[in-house]
Amino acid sequence: MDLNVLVCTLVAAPLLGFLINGFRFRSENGIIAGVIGTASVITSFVCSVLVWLSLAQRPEAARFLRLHLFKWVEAGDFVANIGFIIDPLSVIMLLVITGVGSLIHLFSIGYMSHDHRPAKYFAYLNLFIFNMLLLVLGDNLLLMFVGWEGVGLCSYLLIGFWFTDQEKAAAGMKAFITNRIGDAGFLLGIFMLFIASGSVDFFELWQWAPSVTESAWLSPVTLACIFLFIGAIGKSAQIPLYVWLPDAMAGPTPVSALIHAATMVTAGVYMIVRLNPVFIVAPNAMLIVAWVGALTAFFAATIALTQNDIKKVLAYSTVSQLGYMFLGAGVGAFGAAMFHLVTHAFFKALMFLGAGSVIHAMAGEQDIRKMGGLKKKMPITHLTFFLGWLAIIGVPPFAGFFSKDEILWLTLQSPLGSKMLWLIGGATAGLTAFYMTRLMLLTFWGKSRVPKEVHPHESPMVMTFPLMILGLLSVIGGWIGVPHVFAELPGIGGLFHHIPNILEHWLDKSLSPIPGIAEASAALEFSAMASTLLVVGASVIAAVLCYSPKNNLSERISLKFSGLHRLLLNKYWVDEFYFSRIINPLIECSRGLWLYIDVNFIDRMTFVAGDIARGAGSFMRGLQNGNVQYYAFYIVAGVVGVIMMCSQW
Amino acid sequence: MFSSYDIVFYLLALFALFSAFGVVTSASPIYSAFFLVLAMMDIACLFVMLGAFFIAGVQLIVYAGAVVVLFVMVLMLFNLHQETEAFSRGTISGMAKLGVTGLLCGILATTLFHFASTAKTIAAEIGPEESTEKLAKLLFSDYLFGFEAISILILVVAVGAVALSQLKGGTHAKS
Amino acid sequence: MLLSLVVFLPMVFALLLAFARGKATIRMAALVLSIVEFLVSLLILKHFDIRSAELQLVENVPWVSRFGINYFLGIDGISLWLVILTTFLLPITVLASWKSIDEKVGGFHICLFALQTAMLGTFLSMDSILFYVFWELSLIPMYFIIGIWGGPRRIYATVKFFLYTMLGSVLMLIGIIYMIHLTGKVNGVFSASFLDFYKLEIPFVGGSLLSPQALLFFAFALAFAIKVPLFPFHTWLPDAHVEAPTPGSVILAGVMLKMGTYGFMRLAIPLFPEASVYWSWLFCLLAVAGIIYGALVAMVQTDIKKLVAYSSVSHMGYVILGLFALNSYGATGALYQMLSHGISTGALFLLVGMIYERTHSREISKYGGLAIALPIYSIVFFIVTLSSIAVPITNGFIGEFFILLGAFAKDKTFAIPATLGVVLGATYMLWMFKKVFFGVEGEIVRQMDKQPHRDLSKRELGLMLPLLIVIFWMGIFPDHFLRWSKSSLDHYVNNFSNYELTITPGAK
Amino acid sequence: MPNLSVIANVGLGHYLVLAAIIFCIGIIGVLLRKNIIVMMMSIELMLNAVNLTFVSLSHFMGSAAGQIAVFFIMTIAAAEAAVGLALVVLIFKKYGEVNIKIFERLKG
Amino acid sequence: MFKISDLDLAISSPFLILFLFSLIPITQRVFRKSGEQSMNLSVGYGILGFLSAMGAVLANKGIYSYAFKRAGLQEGSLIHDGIYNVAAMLVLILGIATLLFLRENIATATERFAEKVFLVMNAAVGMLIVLSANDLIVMFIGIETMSLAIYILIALSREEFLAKEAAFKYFILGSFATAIFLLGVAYVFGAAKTTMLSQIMEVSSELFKTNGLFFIGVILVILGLCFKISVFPFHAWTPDVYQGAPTPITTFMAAGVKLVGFVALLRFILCLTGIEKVPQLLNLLQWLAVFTMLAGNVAAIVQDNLKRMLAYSSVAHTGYLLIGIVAIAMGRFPIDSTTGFLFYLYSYFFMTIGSFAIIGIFESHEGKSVTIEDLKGLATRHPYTSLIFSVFLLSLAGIPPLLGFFGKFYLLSVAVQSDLYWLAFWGVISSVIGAYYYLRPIVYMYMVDGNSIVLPKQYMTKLILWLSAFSIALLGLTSAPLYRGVERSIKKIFSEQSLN
Repeated sequence: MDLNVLVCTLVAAPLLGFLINGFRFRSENGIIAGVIGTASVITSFVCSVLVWLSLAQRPEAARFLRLHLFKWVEAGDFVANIGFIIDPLSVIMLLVITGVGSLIHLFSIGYMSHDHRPAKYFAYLNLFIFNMLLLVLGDNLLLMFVGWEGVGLCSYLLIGFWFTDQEKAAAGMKAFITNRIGDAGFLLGIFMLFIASGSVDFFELWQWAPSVTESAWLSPVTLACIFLFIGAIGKSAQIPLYVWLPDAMAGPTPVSALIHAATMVTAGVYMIVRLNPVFIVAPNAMLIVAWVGALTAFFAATIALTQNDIKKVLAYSTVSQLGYMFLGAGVGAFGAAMFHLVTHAFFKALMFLGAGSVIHAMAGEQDIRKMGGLKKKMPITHLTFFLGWLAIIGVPPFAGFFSKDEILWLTLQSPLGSKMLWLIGGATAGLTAFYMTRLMLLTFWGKSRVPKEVHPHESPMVMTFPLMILGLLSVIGGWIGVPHVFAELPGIGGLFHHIPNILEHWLDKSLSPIPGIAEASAALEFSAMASTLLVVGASVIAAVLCYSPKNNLSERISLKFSGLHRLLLNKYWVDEFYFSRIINPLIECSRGLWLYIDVNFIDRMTFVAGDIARGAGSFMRGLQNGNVQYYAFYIVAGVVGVIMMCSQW
Repeated sequence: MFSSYDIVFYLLALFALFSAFGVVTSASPIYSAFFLVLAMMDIACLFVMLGAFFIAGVQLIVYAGAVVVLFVMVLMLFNLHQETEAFSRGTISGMAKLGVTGLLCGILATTLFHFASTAKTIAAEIGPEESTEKLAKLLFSDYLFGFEAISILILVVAVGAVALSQLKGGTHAKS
Repeated sequence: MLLSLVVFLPMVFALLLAFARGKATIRMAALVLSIVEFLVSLLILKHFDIRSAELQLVENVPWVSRFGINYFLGIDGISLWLVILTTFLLPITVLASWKSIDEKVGGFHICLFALQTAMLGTFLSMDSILFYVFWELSLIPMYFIIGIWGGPRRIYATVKFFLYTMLGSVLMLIGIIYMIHLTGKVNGVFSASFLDFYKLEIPFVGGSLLSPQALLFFAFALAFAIKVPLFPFHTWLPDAHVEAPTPGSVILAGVMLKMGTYGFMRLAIPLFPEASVYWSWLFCLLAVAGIIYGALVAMVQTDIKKLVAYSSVSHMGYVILGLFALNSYGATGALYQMLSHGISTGALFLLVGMIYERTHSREISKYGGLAIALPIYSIVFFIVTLSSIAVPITNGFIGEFFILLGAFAKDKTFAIPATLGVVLGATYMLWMFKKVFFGVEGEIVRQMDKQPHRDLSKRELGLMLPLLIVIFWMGIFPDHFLRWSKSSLDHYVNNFSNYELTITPGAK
Repeated sequence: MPNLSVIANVGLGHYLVLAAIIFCIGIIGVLLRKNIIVMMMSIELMLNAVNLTFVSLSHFMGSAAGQIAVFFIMTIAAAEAAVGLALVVLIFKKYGEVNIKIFERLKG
Repeated sequence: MFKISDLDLAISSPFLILFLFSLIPITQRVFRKSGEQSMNLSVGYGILGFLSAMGAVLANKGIYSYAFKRAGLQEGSLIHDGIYNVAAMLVLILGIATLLFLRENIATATERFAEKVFLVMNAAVGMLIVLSANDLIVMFIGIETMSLAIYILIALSREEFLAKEAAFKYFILGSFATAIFLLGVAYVFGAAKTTMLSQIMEVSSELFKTNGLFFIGVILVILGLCFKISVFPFHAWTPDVYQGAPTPITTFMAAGVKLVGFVALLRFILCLTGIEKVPQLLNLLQWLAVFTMLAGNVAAIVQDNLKRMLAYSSVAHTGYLLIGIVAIAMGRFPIDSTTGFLFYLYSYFFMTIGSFAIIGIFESHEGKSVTIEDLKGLATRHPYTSLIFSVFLLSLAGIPPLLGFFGKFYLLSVAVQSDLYWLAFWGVISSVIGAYYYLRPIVYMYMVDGNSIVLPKQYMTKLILWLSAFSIALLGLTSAPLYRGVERSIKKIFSEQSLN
């Protein structure tokens, strides 16, 4: 099939699904809605696969295609088209989005079976997929921004899906506003980049970027990259704008899986990778990206240590993992970042769906303190979740191991990275292992603390099937990026000679090489790998010790470090800080502005002007006292005044 | 020094001021009217001194003879006596009125003196007949239109005054 | 003749309506006539030469030849869409009045149609005095619309509206007269035509407020700034909007405010280029202040309509910012924002009016859960909200984007806070949306439940539908609109320091 | 010692000043007297002052036109007095007094 | 001696005709008891008189000359020129309108009607005399004829108290101001040795340089005229008299006296050659203009009585008109300035007739003082009357496209042309203040609910109102030929002047 038709179908299918479901939004038939929604995304997925295949058949240099639809907007020398870019990078994203998306749609059929507005739900989901595709496929920054805002919008709608609950509605709004802050940065980035380069088209930007030489602080490119990164911070929930993501868990769990774990939140990473030729010439911006990523990874992981809401733990974990991706992107390991993006999409979607399955089974309960021992009640969910656990903590050869390791290794090795960053990354890996193990322990293993009135049960097939697929992907997903160094492995090394680093190869032409990266010894790489593994192993053991039912070590620790514990439990009081120091003052200030400037100043001035005129009128009235002698007196006084005034004759 | 003309002028002037002052200050309107007659006669004398004999005569006839008599008649009609409140109240406003008027007087006086001292005056002595004849000629040639127009005015006043005096009034009068 | 037809057809219709009797007859007749007017105005598109930056469809007849005042109409890419917007909104306002205006229906429609003539005349006149006549004339029908069919404080609001606007425009009148005399001095022949005004070179001394150009510039700018309204001259707007009946608010927000920005674009900036450049910082500053201020103040409003009114202040601030960016992005964005603000804020006022007709309250706190009670209404409202907060693929985005780009290209210090205004814009709209539509059903909404047909009626859907279509059309295919204006805008921006307009040769 | 020659040699200036003073006295009468008839008398006084001015100027400038003016003014003054007195009679018939204080209804 | 040329006769024929016609009703009055038929008949004769006078004016319209020439001079007591032609026609039209108003107004359509007709016609004669006066003495006679007739007309109202008070106040202050005017005339005479305007013109610029008496005389004459046109602070009589007088007479006064007063002032200013080199006088006029505009407008804001409000508005308009006088006095663009000034004067004339006369139809009984409260809900019951009233008010406020706007435009144009930006600024600012109170009646008519008064059926008055509303609405749009007409009417004056 013609590639253009394929791409158009790919994009149009979810839109069509959205329209169909949207117009029958009153429908309460979850099956029909679900089938329409899922079918449209599966269509997309099939097309994506076809696109991928057709791209793969092309020679490497010819894998950068552009599908021009129409001129969108033009002003002066600014031109933006509606056009799609089909290249290895976008195809990876297409596959992830439509693939994971299909599974989550499928899962949703089961999950939303009891909801009374399923059509609306699937319409939103389809709309999201459509916008995500726009984001990924857009051949210029402006079109990317369309998708960028669009996914934010869908996220808003889906978080607030159960809008009768003010809190959930508020969470949606928080997500949208926080994203908007990022979007404002993104816009500024577009402006800056446009003014520096004269174009917003990716192809032209790539051509232009290498010609940039200056890289001083506040040089246009650096500024542009920083602004764009602010956009990414908002969308991908990095410090300081991560606060919306945990709240976003208010939405239905499949939404969390799709939007807030697998796809939308990774848009920031995608954007940076998409613009890698530009970022690479702005090392200062890269430095910021890396540090923000690393700090977020660590910071979020510490919060995740103490959370009791199953989805909150996963949410902070997502923030943390996103931090990894930015760390990778920041040190120039764009490929590794993409790699982690993909594997993370698999295992985090899996874990969210698993959590969804658990919540579904627990009749909406999300507190892990009220779970435990679910292993027996929900075997499939447990198994798949277990695979996800292995993947996220980075146990070889599960997916997370390869991607995380590549990021950490490149952090160490890249001239853009540093040991400090590596240390933070390593520590985060340990923390991740700890809180994930804790999650496993409290949820699935150990004694059951389930309240009596709740009867957990395994989810239906429509839900477990996606889990299984994702479980499989969590296992094998990492094998597309097996590092070359494995070939050096003593003993089994020969085995890896024939396993190429598929991903690296695929993205080869899309990514700029890290400038000045040195060849490193295999031994160093292995020792780095080993130390990470060591930390992970230690953390798992520590977690098991802490949360084993026999000793209440965890409680003792939390008592001993009660201050720290409270700090973590309350998420460093960041939300409270934002509310009390920024939002409330802003509202108070607005009220003040309105009262004091509008009502009491500008309007008052108007009134004062009126009063002056009126007062003058009253004065005139007073002069006009009815006494004709006074009138005559005014005449005389007027005559005298006038003559005096003219008295310099 | 002082010629007889000067002395006569001063006497008349003083008398004129006195009479004018009397008009304004007499509590009784009748006295005011009396002073007014005096002032007018005095001014008629001044007219004579200025060689305007005909005007002086008219002054006596029209003003003293007709206008003031009209005033007196009206006053007698009303049968008014001494008024308790002859002057408007308000010390401050009264002072202001006096002050402003005085100021006007001063300004006028200085200007006039200044003018008179610089102006070239032709004090041509003309006899009574000549002056009247000249006046008559002017009136019926150069100022003919004005003269005719005055007649309209007088008719207007006549008709108007009659209408006013016969006015019965509106609804209030009927009730 | 076409332009005259477009301008005066509504006036003729108003006279016709004066003879109609019976509410239903008048309403139906008005609807038909307004659609006729819209269709006639579409004929302009047919005769418009898209590639030309010149003045087209010109009609030029001497009027007061002593001062070179002509009956001079003409259209170019700048005014084209404003004219279409004006005629487009007319049937919608007529339709919107069917329920909200129940007294003195005939008078209302006469005012509405007369207002139409005045506004179209303002956009199409190319002669300063003709412009001024239409400009001032537009006050009177609006004055009556607010004053007669408005809310409880209508008199205060309408008088405030009238006096504010008049205060601004009288100084402009002096400016216009000065310009006319200047043409007389320079050319030996008086002329009140904009085209001759553009050719004048008025002395400008940088920094001096007393140089003729600066004085004139401010005389014109004040008139337009009040109309826009630019912070801090905006306080008449919330009052006028809150008190005006729904159709009045729609016209006020949809078209009348654009008269101010159009004035900047057509007169203040190209006539006084040096002053505009020199003082652009001031206007950018006020515009940004207005953007932020309007948004912040909107955030604390308790009345939906007032909130929307303040949002207008904020949005119109963008337009001014775009205009005073003085580059093609800014100008394009400003023009586009004028159109899209006309559509989306008009639609918002319509929606607020619809809910007000059902509940007779505009207190945000009394609402809640409307999304359950009135789902279709909520969807429509949401789409319009999106348009208002400039989400891409709705009409609001393009304008705002180009304005900000233009501002950024000119001066980052103004662009950055203005961009933050985008965030605030989303905040107050979504906050309102959340309070009104989400959560549990408010007391007032529960009471409404008892009424039948509470969701949008066919009429209401019918009048919203064109707006929704345009919202997306303008968002997805902005080029359909902008390409008509491109030549004019390019010409305007590229030559603005010695801007001149020519008339299409061969045109009568 | 002031220059007596100014005081002596009575000329135009003296007449004019005298007229001006009488005029101002008339003004004061109008401004201060409450009796309507006296106010009218004061106006007559002012007109007389004007007449005096005219005649003296006419005399010293050698132009008879001034006297014509005086002639007209006198006529009109008489007419005015007639109208005024007719009004006063009317008022007296209504109010029984001719005091200016009754006329303060129209004001403000 | 008694030589009256044909020219003299022709030029004075309107006066004569009016005067003679005015005698008919009054003579008839002597022979017949007063009654309804007699009233209509009187009005009929009056209108006939006015029409004939109009015919006479039209017949003479080509004449540009002096009449009643002085011995050995080309100039005479009267001047017949374009200003006179137009203004006289307006006065005559006003006369007809006033007669019709008189006939229908409750306060005036009563006893002594024939006398009223007589007085109105002779007041018009007085006005015509002022309009054509070329001599300060003649001007004075005209003013007095006009004023005395009006004093009596006011007093002849059926209303007992306020009308008498108004008549008296007007009388006292009018006489007082006349005395001041005459003093000024005397001084001017003393300095210039003549009272004839065309002769003063020849010596004026010389006298300004040397003669203090002339200067004071000029000031006093100007101020004396300022009283008639109610310039601040000489305006105090205006509201009281306008309010107290029966409405038809108020209309007559507000339109006629103001027109005539301004033409007199214009003639006087035009004869003062060299005034442009006397900054004190120019400043004086400017300050008077500013104060008058502001005083009139701010005082009108606080009025509830409609007539009083319009009276103050009339004061304010005097201020605007003074802008034109200042420009004329500056003499930089004499033709343009005079045309602009006269255009505003004439257009204001129409607006005044309409706006005052319409108050007449709100009066349900003769003592009724129409307040703004009476207008509540008027638009519902009397939509057309409300519409007409709104037209008048908006035109007074200077809202386009009504005549008032174009008047204001030409006037501001005059100011800008002569670089009087300061005046133009205050003019427009005070017109915004003015807009506030002009809008108030509209607010009450249209926007405040209430039971309005039921209007009496005054067909003739309404006819005139309709005519004047239509002319205000349409003449604005066709102001160009009007402007040209006014310009043509005065062009000769200035070309003649340049010959001298």
